[in-house]
Amino acid sequence: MDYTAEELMVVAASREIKDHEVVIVGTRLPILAFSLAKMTHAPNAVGFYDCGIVRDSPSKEFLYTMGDTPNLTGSQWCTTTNNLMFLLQQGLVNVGFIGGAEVDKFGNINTSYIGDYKETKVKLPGSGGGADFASLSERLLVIMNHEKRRLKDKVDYITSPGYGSGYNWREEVGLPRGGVGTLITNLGLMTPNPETKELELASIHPNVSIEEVQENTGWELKVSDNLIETPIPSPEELEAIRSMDPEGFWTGGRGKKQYERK
Amino acid sequence: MDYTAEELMVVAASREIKDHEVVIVGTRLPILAFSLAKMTHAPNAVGFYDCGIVRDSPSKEFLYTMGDTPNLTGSQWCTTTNNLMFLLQQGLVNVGFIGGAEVDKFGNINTSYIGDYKETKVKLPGSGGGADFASLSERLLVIMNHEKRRLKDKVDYITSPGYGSGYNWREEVGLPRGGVGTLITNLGLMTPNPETKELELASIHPNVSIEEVQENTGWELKVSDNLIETPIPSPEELEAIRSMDPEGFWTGGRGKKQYERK
Amino acid sequence: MSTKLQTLSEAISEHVQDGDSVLMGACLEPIIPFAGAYEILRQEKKNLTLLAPISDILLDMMIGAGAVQKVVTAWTGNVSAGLGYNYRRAVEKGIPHKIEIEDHSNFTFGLSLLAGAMGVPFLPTKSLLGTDILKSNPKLQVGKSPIGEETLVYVPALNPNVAILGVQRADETGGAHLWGNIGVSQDAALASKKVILLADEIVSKRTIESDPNRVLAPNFKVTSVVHCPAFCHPSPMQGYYKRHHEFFHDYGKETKDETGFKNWLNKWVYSVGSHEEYVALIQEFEELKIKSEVHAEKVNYAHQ
Amino acid sequence: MSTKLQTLSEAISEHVQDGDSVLMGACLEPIIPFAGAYEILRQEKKNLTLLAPISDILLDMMIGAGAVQKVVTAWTGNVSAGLGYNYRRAVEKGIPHKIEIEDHSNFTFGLSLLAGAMGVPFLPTKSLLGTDILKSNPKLQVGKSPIGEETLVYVPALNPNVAILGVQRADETGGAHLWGNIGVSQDAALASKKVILLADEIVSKRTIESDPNRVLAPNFKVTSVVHCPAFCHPSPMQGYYKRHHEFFHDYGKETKDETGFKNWLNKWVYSVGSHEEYVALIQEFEELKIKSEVHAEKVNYAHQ
Repeated sequence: MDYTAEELMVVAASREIKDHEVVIVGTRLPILAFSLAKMTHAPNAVGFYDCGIVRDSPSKEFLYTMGDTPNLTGSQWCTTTNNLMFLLQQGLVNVGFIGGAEVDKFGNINTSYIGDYKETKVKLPGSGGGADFASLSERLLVIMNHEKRRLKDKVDYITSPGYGSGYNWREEVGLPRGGVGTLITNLGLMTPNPETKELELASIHPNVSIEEVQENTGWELKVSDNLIETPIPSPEELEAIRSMDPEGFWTGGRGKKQYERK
Repeated sequence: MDYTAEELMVVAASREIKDHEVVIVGTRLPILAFSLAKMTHAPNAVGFYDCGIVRDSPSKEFLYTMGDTPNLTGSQWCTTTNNLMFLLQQGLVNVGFIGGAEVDKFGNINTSYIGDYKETKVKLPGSGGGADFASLSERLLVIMNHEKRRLKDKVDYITSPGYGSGYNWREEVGLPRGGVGTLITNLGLMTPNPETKELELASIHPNVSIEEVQENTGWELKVSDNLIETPIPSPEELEAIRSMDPEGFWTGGRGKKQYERK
Repeated sequence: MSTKLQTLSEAISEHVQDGDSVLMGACLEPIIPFAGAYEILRQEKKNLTLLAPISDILLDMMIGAGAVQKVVTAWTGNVSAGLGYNYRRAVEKGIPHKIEIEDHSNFTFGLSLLAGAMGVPFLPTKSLLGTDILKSNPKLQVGKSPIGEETLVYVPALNPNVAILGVQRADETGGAHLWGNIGVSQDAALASKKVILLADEIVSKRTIESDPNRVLAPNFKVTSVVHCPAFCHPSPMQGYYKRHHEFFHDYGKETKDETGFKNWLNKWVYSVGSHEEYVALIQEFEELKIKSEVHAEKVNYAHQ
Repeated sequence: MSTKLQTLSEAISEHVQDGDSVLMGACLEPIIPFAGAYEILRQEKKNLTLLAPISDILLDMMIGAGAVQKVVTAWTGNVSAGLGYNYRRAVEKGIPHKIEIEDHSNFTFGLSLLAGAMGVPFLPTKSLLGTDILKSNPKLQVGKSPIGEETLVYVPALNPNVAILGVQRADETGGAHLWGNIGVSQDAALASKKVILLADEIVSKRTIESDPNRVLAPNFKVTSVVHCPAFCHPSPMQGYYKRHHEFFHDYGKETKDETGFKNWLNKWVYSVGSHEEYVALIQEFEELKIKSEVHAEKVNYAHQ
């Protein structure tokens, strides 16, 4: 079965979620990838949406935002934003799952300011819940397009903390746990070096070369000793994605892109 | 119309509540006096009960505890204990209203330990919400029997803060507002001296002498320059009390005392 | 999702250990999980730390039975009848043995659970400044605000080993509806390491999910679900049972001395094999049941 | 109890003043009180500080219209379509004028309201440690725990001058039911000095009191109640309206440049006399209405 790069990215991301895990899910591709995991290998995963929703079944309809009405119907708990953040802060959320505008080699994410924040070149929307997911979940999944201007040696502004300047930075600044588990892109998967915490290429998508990854990465790429090729999506996974995003709004899968995407 | 000392006490207490005030109400006589105010001169007063209830109509049935089922039916809001305490802490509650086991001349209340708390002679139940009402409401009403062993020069333990050692003590310890407005007993009403904050006899019940009050007070009684006689209950007030406590459980009004009271 | 349904006996036996901190009575006066307390006593659990803002006679009877090492409470007694005689005997005379007391007000108790639920070491408050509660409970520390000049009390977080919470209805996965007096129930459910739900009715997951705003806590926070009708007796539960006032007043009269309490305990706990037997002993049980229906206004959760 | 019913125009005119801090969009993506924002723009209020965790395009349009001096938010843009072009123009180019930004995350925003609701100067959190949000918003201070060794962020309290909050139904005294996504609505209602409720339906006090656990806030916290069906358009509201996705996407396309935004503003705000006229302009309005009914399971509040 044919698949788009976005579809492979979503499938690869979904496979990072284990069954029974509690996942706090950002808008856009994370919603889709989490729902895919639920529909395939992680039926008992629990989804937190920080407008106040906890679901253990994926929404039956396509979601443009986590607050869309179908996301609430059949939810397990609908409560305050603070209550979900409290459980996150307690350490009860296994996975934070967000998109990013810019990420650097230590997994720090910028969704706030390009340029100095006092002299801003491009104003991005800000944290939303992303900085909280990155600060407080056991591990963070980040999903974004692999472009040199997005994967930078050092981000201009840390909105959502990765490993800061590497090594034990998180512990030193007082963060209780966490850090990027996997950065999922349209070219491959990157995971932190256990010691330095620099992101390394750990899985490369089919028909992508290491050179191509390096060309699209804003720092000197390190490749894991155990580099693998990303397994392709199964027909079941593709069908599940397309049932949720029938017009290819997020994944360019089947239909045309109806609206301009960021 | 005949009335009991308890009935006069409840009537006098109810008159301390102004219309439109928000009152956080303790168990026993405070419930009754608050409901009486609602039924007579303060129809728009709002009652907080710290199990989580806000009412603007009195319960239609006699209450043994604030958590009795009739107290919830027809309530305006039923929420968490913390939410009500938050509004109290903000300074949005005009009146705290409690009973007491012991009170001293500066209005400090002990409902915890008689004797040293490390070598306790009598263990009383503790604060409940009383210490919070006394700390955080704009003014505190206290209702209790006038006995020498209860009105002490100095309480053994401050559970619910009055004016500490007098003068600006509340400000000095960091309390944001408040203090005893009126102590209502079966002999009269006591209010704090504006400067020293010592409780003084401000109103004396009919057929009670100042000597009798002094005999039953554990410190050298001061009498206000503006001492008045407590107006007697009106027939409407007595009817209202008796409609709420038809067996005289709290007020000894009409029926017999069914159960032993503290 | 696998079932969490257990019998009362299984739930207490498996999830409450000697020495645990156990929260019971999160709604203050109503919906107190007495059935859980009786079962703990029947199973002779020891050295418990009991936590509750106010739990009416539940704390008193467990102290008298010798199961308690420490209480963390705002109020211990008999709400409509007065003092708790077992509490007094334990504190004043060491009968059956001395207990420790960690004094709180209702608010600082609620804040300590909220801090536990939030995952922070403390929460600040302006309550209790100047009181002796700060002396008898030195865990409540006073200090200047780190961002200003105010004096504050720092209330440390509580994360009980187990909370035994009552609800009107639950499903077998741990979803539950609680209504009426909430008290500190939700804070307790979120803060506690294990949660045992006593539910008057077991309903379908679909029923619970029909009203997700009324749900107490996410399923994964719930360890065990026990179908236990009238678990709250003698305390009331909105829509289900009125308060059994006489039971409380009789308890007060019958437990004034130690022998009286032992007789009471034998009659209502030790000589009773199960919660079902206990309910059968309550002569007034039918009168206590709430029989009328006053329904909440309809709420439409439709999405299309 | 006297009525608090006002028209939208009266409520905004009387309770929102130039220079006020105004919270709108407490449920994050759904139930955003757009009708209130449009009316504020029609009344040409100025120098507002807008507060919201995420308020979708509401913040962007008010910034573009020049009504905003400062935003206190976690996210400003167009949730399903991307960036907010007015926000970018204001920050990057000072068009129509520079604005101040007080950066938050959703959690620190929620905590600041909770601190305001609690009446304490701050709340502690472990979130945002190491981030540059702590640099661009120096009100978020870092320090050691006063009772231990942990490093914490101290989030100062927010008490907005006005919160404009949407609900499905309210009574004229200020009692209201909100369901579905709650977000930070209750924290906002308790923290704000004035609360304007926009209600899709006005119902009797008895209806609201039939389900007191679902009530948003005590009546005395509510300043004004406005009957304003479809106040949330184009955002969704459970049981009432679906999200009008195309409206958000069209907004994104039409506001890329300043002229486009001015046209948009004229079409949807300035040339529209009232909220009723606005609703009449929405061609898809009938399709957006939620027509099916999926009711919450019955709840019995009876006391006897």
